[in-house]
Amino acid sequence: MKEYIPKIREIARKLLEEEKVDAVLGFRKGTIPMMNEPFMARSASDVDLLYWDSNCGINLANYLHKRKEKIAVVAKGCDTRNIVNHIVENQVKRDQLYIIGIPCRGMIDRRQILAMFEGREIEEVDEDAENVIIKGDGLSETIPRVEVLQENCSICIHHNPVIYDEMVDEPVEEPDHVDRYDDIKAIEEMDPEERYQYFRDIFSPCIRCYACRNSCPLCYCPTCFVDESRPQWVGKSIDITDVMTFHFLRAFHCAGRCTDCGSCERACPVGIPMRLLTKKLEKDIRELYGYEAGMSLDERPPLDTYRPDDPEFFIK
Amino acid sequence: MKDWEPKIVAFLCNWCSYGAADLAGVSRFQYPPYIRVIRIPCTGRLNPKFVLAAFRHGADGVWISGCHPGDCHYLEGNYYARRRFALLKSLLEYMGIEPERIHFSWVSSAEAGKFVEVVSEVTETVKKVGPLKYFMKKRPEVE
Amino acid sequence: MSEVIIPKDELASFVGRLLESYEVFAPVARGGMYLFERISAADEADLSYKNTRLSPKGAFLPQSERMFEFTVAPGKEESGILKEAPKEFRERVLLGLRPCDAQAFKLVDVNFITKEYTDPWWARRREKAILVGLGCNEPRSTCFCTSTGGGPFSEKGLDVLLYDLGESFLARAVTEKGEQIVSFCSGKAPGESLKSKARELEAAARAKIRKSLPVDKLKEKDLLELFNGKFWEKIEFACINCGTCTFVCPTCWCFDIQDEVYKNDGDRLRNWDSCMFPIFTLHGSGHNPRAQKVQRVRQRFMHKLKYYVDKYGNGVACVGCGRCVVSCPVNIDIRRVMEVMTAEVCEREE
Amino acid sequence: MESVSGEAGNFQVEVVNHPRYIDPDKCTGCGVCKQHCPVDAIDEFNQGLCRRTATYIQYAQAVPLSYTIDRDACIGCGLCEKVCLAQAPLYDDHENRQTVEVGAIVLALGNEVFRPDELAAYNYDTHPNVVTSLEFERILSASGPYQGHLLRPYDLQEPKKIAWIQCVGSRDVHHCSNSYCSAVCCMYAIKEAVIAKSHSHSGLDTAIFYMDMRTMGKDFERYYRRARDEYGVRFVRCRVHSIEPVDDGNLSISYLAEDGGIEEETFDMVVLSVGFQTSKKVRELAGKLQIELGPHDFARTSSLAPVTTSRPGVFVCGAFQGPKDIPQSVMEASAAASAVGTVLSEVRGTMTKSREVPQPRDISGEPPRVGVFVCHCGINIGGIVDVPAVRDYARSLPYVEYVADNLYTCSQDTQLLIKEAIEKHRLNRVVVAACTPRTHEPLFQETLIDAGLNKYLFEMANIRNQDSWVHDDPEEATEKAKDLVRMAVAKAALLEPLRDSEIEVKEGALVIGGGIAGMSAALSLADSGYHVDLIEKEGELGGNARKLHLTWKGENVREILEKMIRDVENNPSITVHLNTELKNVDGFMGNFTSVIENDGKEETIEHGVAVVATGAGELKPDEYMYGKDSRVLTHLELDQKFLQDDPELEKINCAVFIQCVGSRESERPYCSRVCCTHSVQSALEIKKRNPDASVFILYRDMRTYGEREDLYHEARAAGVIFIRYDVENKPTVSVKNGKLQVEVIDHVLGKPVMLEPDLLTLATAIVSPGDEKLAQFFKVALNEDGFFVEAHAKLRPVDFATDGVYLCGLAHYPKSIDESIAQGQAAAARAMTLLARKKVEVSGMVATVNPFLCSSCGVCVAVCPFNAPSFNDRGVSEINPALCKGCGLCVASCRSGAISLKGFDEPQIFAMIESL
Amino acid sequence: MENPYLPSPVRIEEIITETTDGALKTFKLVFLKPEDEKRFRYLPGQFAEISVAGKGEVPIGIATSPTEEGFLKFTINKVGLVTTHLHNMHPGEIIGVRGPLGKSYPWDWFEGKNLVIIGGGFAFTTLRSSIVYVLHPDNRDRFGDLTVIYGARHPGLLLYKEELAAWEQRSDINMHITVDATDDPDWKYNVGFVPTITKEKAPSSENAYAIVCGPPIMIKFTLPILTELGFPPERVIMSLEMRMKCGIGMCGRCNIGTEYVCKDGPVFTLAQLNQMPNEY
Repeated sequence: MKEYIPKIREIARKLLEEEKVDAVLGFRKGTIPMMNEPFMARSASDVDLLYWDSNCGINLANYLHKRKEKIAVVAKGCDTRNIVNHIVENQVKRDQLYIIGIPCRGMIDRRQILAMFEGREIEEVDEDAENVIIKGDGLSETIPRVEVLQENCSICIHHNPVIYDEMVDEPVEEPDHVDRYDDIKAIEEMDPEERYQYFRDIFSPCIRCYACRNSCPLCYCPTCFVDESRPQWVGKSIDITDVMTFHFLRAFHCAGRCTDCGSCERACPVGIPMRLLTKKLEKDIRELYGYEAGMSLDERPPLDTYRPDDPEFFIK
Repeated sequence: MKDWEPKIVAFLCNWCSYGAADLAGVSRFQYPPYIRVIRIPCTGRLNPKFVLAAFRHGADGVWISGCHPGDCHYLEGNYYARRRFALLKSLLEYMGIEPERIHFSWVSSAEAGKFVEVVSEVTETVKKVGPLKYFMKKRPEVE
Repeated sequence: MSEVIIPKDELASFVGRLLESYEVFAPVARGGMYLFERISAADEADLSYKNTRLSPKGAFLPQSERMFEFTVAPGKEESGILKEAPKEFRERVLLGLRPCDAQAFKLVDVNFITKEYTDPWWARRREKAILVGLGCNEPRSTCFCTSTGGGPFSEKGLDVLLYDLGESFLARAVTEKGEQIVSFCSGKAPGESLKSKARELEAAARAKIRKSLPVDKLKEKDLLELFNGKFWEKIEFACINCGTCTFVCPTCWCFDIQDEVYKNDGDRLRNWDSCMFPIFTLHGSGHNPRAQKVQRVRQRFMHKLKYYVDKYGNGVACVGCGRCVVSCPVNIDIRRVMEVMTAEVCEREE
Repeated sequence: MESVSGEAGNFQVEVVNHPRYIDPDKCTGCGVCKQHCPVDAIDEFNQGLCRRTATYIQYAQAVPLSYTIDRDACIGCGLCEKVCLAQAPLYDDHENRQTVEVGAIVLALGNEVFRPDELAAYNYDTHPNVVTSLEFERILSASGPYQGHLLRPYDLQEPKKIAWIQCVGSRDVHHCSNSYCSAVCCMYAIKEAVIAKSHSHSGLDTAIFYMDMRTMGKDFERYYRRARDEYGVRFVRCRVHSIEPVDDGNLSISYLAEDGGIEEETFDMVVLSVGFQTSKKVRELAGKLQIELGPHDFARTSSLAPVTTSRPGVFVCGAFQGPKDIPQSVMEASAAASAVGTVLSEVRGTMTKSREVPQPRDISGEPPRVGVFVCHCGINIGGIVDVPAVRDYARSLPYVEYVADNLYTCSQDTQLLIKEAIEKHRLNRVVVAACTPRTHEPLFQETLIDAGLNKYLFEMANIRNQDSWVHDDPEEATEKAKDLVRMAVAKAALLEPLRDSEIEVKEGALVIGGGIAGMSAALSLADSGYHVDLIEKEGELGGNARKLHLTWKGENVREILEKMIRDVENNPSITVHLNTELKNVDGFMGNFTSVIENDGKEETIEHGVAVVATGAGELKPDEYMYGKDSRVLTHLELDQKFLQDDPELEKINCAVFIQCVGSRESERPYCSRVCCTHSVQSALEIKKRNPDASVFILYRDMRTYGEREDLYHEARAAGVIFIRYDVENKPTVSVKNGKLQVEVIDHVLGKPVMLEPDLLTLATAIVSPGDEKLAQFFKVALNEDGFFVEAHAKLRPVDFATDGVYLCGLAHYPKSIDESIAQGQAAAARAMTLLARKKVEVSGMVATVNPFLCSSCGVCVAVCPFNAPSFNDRGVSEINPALCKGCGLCVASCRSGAISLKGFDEPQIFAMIESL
Repeated sequence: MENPYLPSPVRIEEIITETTDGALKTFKLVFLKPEDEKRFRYLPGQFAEISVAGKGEVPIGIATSPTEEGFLKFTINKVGLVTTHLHNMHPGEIIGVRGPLGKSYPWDWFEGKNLVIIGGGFAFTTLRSSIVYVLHPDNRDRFGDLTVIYGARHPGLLLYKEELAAWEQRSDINMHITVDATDDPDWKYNVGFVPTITKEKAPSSENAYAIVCGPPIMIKFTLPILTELGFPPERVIMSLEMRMKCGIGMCGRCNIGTEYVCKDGPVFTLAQLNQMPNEY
């Protein structure tokens, strides 16, 4: 997706020079392979630092809440859905934003590539439309990008921005038939004991660093429930009940709002697949209420509303 | 030593299900004595945290009951609650809480009979599934 | 000090013998990453690793630790009185530790063992620990230990240093404690060719670390001038205020103290904490001296790279392991920060 | 009521209190007397379907919950007196006569249901499985004879097939003299069928046998459709001939189908949908009161004054005024209150008393000092629960400073003890372990107030209704009681004193809409002494009524209207703003500031309440050649001709009316309620002008509900021809050779009929403009059809969920003039309940936002049904305590933990959970 | 190895509600073990961690003077979880005390010097300790003049009212009590903000040290007045408040620049503070 860079810079330069915006939010090239750094270009001289490739998995909506200035934001499909969510939830105003839409072909799963080449030092990762090229000490491998996409990107059905002011390119084709919930269904098939053990194993490496929470654009509360002191009802240790309680409620708070952007998993330093929880809720909400997060500026998230004939099969 | 007896927390809305519990009393209906009622104004008041906290403090089962849809004293509270509950129950079960431990019902203040039926059913299912195994807070396994 | 050769096929029996006398901590493969954990079987230790995702600091400062226990049962005489949580402090071997991490323990010692107070848990575990390092034949591209006073084969803080010679390890005792461990090896002393191979490895490894940072300059910088530098706003922008950098860092030691009660009994626990979290400095009154993200980001870097330097005259509180560089979800790179901080002219805040 | 003398403003009413034989002040409602009573009597409340004792309460939710003795059944054994520890029985209780002095009287005498005993063909008398609808209500009721299980009386088996027979004792001059329609039976029959289906375990088959399906109430038509299409209730249009027993308690219904054939079907049970009638007793009472009754013995009223009887100062509401459903009764009740308010406005507030209460003690800084009072409730609790053990256990709990057990904690002397204990032990929290807070919390809170404690420092543990009464194992019940007390104490320790806040209510009212309903509301308010700003967007008052000819009672609408307009214009308390629109509304209940605009000029009005009476309009259809042929008119257009006394009308030889034009169709699935009556009346008017004219009404169901049925009767007698059509097979209109042709399939003949009218009148729907802007202003809702949504369809038909805003007229739903006037008066009455208070006390148990924790996500604003939260100018949420009802929905929805609900706050509920 | 995290058990001997709003209470604590009491040697300006099992710890300045033996007093504001719980406790209950912690006021510097003590609100606790310490017959001669300026928002919020009145009567201390405002007609002391009263009373900086403790707003306006009066920053002593946990310089949260407020402070001179990042 590097081919978008000139267009991004062109738009950004124009917007900044014409003072249509105060800043352009995007990425700059990272200091290590497969990492880029969220970056705010504030003047035309910053514009050439703006960068784009398949390593821009951090959701930039996370940098928008409660901002006062007028900002242009480089946004892929999921980012724009979170921007929609932000607008609906009063975190930012639509007229404050100039959305530079990215037709996204998916982000590279850095963790997967690192694991594939464990023990060998990767020094550079390049990409073209079809492939990812990994280079390093005596290393040069070409892998089709579809094989190393982040899991959320490989099942993504909204690659293109849902709102934008300007697109950097033509929309990409979006798959119309993807089963997003294979893994969820497999877990649903387990019995309760298996499920508990499964999640216990998944969450036990958690170090409570809250990178999942903090990388999530939905988590903008001034004080998170885990930090509440009266009552302080979730312990702060690595006790498994506390850890699972944290992840349970974090996911619940994202219910109907999560766009499956994958920031949480990307940010997690210990590789916890916490999307298994948010995606479960996404599946339930789709099935029960036919709702998809971040698609419309006119709709509140599903827990903020109801229909008189909502399903109640579980209620006696 | 007495046999294990389940501990079940019942969050009842003040206007309907709590009233049904009172009416069951007035009617002298008998039911198993293992529920501990926490009165809340409306099922809409039920924060999912309460359910997690109940398990955390060792409840073997949780039962939440309110007014029938359309009969909410606060007009719409139970409609919102219903969505919250659907997801809450689903996610709890997904993470390993047995479905037998978490129950929801609509019981109006006139339905003393239904109240007793539901208490009995809840008690039976919780009894069957046995003491809570996970999600209760114990001393952490740390150095 | 003595040196012996441990053929790789004898490593397991060596570890097995250690396990008979010590608690052994070693790198362990866990779901796509390595962690430094206590092992119970020799084959769990995997010395083919590059480095662990988290630092081994948990061996001395567990993420969660029970400090005291108590009862709050009404009417009991001991109710409300804290008692030391019973603990066993066995001798422990940290096997295959990277030299940078060993150096980190020394840097942290100055915090926990001071002339006024000694942290009993840190101190006891440190006292009972034998650190068996493993030199880095292939430093990672994110390593910069040579800039922070260490090196891929630095012996700082180690009791034993291992060289991976391919077919075998060369173990060199660095301290008296180290001799104990070396004595567990049945192997013979290395010949000159292996010794020179070890020297070659060391030189090659040093050469691979391309990044050289002017860390020494930090000493001379004016503290308040750095503090007031305008560059912090650029550095902090991407930061999401998670605690990843602090939790993976071998020299971050901050902790929180929390009481927990389970019916009538309770524990006072301490858990890792992070200066990245707003609540870290939040007063009961609601006032927060580091309420802004920029203040917290600055605090972390200033503490490591300036306050520590000035307070202890001991160099920076960073060993160049590169963990935060690898793990930061938004690519805030301490190397870049060091460069900015040591640049000739600091832009000052207006 | 024995007799009435005097006159409006000064009545003397002699009333007789019948003896109860149990002192309601002493009775705790525990029911021990009932358990010991050996007498077996018929339970009239349950329609005789089951038995009760002689000491009894009518039903368990009765208020007050105090027992009485049926002395006709009582054998005088004295057991109840012996077992009652509260010493409540009073065998020598006697009738008590007194004269009360009142300024006005409201008659809400109600109706009796028709007794089908005499309908021999229905075998009600002789067969237990033929029941009345009221009996069936009891069968379905959870507190009924079968605890809500669907059973038939004959063998107490669950029926698989039930039939409802409509119009039993209504629309019937053959078997009885009730020619009118009872107006409610169609709807309740559908409801009963749907509920019966949901109570059934095995796919109940239900069928309703009817003549016309009359679901003309708000949302009724939708319910009818759902019953038919979703629940599968069968509707059989026919005339029932007889109900004959067959074997096994089953019944065979033979009926005359619409096509004229006789058919038969067998059911397990038959419900007779019985109608209303004025009872003999009520007729006698009306005689004593000297008020006039109408032809069907309902109180006579006029359209202009729908709740005013013939005797000044005496008002009427409910089914005694005419058959009607709950919402209409509730509206009239409020209307009657409003009418009374007009009569008594001069003396308002002259008889109020206020109570002296001590200044509450400041407990800030005090650690919790909890007093626990455990009640024996005679033997009700003490008989099962070991009360002393619970009391001693309570003593061991944190913060408990004082414990006691009482025979009756609710008795007067115990209140003194509690007060003393509070003072002596400086208690600052009180826990009573006894019955239920739902009945007794207010009593104990009063005691706290008397003792100088804030009333919110109180908590109850329900160890009677939810423990001793429902568990028979003393040990387990005692354990549970201890747990409940522990939980209550844990919560109590965290209770904080709360202040009930007071809101000043601004004096005036804003009425939006100058039609019949709006003027009615304005006049009622003004006559009660409140200033009203009445705004009307058009250049004159009157609204739709300006275009109407007659009321269904035959009164001249123009006369009514002129009188109302005159009264409005002459009333010094009403300021009329014509050609005026509402531009903005700020504020809330009691404190609105509205901006109105007239001809470009803006004016600000401060008002305490608002009445929405914005009306609705007539659909201009695009079918049946409307607008294409001048002979095709709407009702209002025809009325215009009547009003002008158009001579053309006399020349009409053939007139056709088509009903349900634009109503009851998928686009507008509601019934417009007034059109059937309107058509019948217009048909009669045409007949009056030219008796030889042939007049046809093409209808789907004739909905001349209530006494309007008389007009239908009259029309048939006058030779108006009624032809039914199906919505699938609507009439067609065309012009051939300059002649208007209407073709319709006649259901009786099964053949098309061709009519060639000179006049085709379309009974078009009443449509609401769906004023979104107004809805936004007052934060009230519109339904799918564009009508405003009231707070509760049955119980609060003129209130909005938003306090301080009221609803009347067509903006609510289509209705006739008398109904609009009643609703206007009702809206005024509801508004006056607020205005009369000058200050509103708002409960301290409300939600509050901590602005530092608020993330501005807006979930609270989105979910609150009462619009209490809103964003302040700093962009964070703020909750208006005046609007907050304390439900806690926002609190549980707030992810940020920024909202707390006083009295049910997070720490308090957690404390209960933690102390499990 | 002595465990510096382990609190010594103490019994609550007495709880005195200090202010009319009930938010400040003084806890008089007595050690359960004599050896703990013996070990607890402190000087005015130091603080201790008050520990409540199950709730946690809070750092509180020691309000008693070492010259008062047999007990410790702490005046505690009800703000958080631990302090709220403390406020709900009763005499006789057992809690813990860990300390003394931090540096005291520099009493060796003060020898032979005049002292100007300026306090506002509930930060007066360690100042009370200092006053009692200086006024003790054993110590009085070691120091020169003692001037105290102490203010609160209104009379009901003044701490240690009886002692204040007693000090007013003494000749070896210049007391200036003030309130921001009052409607009490019997109020016989000053009315005005602490900085204003400081300016008005103008204590001499000659051979003097100033100790300033109070809310940030008071400090902000008092410091320039002290400068005007001629106090150099080296002789203005302040005590910082920071969130603390360990109290012994290990847990990291009270770090400012090179200092840990708990261990290297909380007492600093203004000169020192001027060299530290302004993060408190």
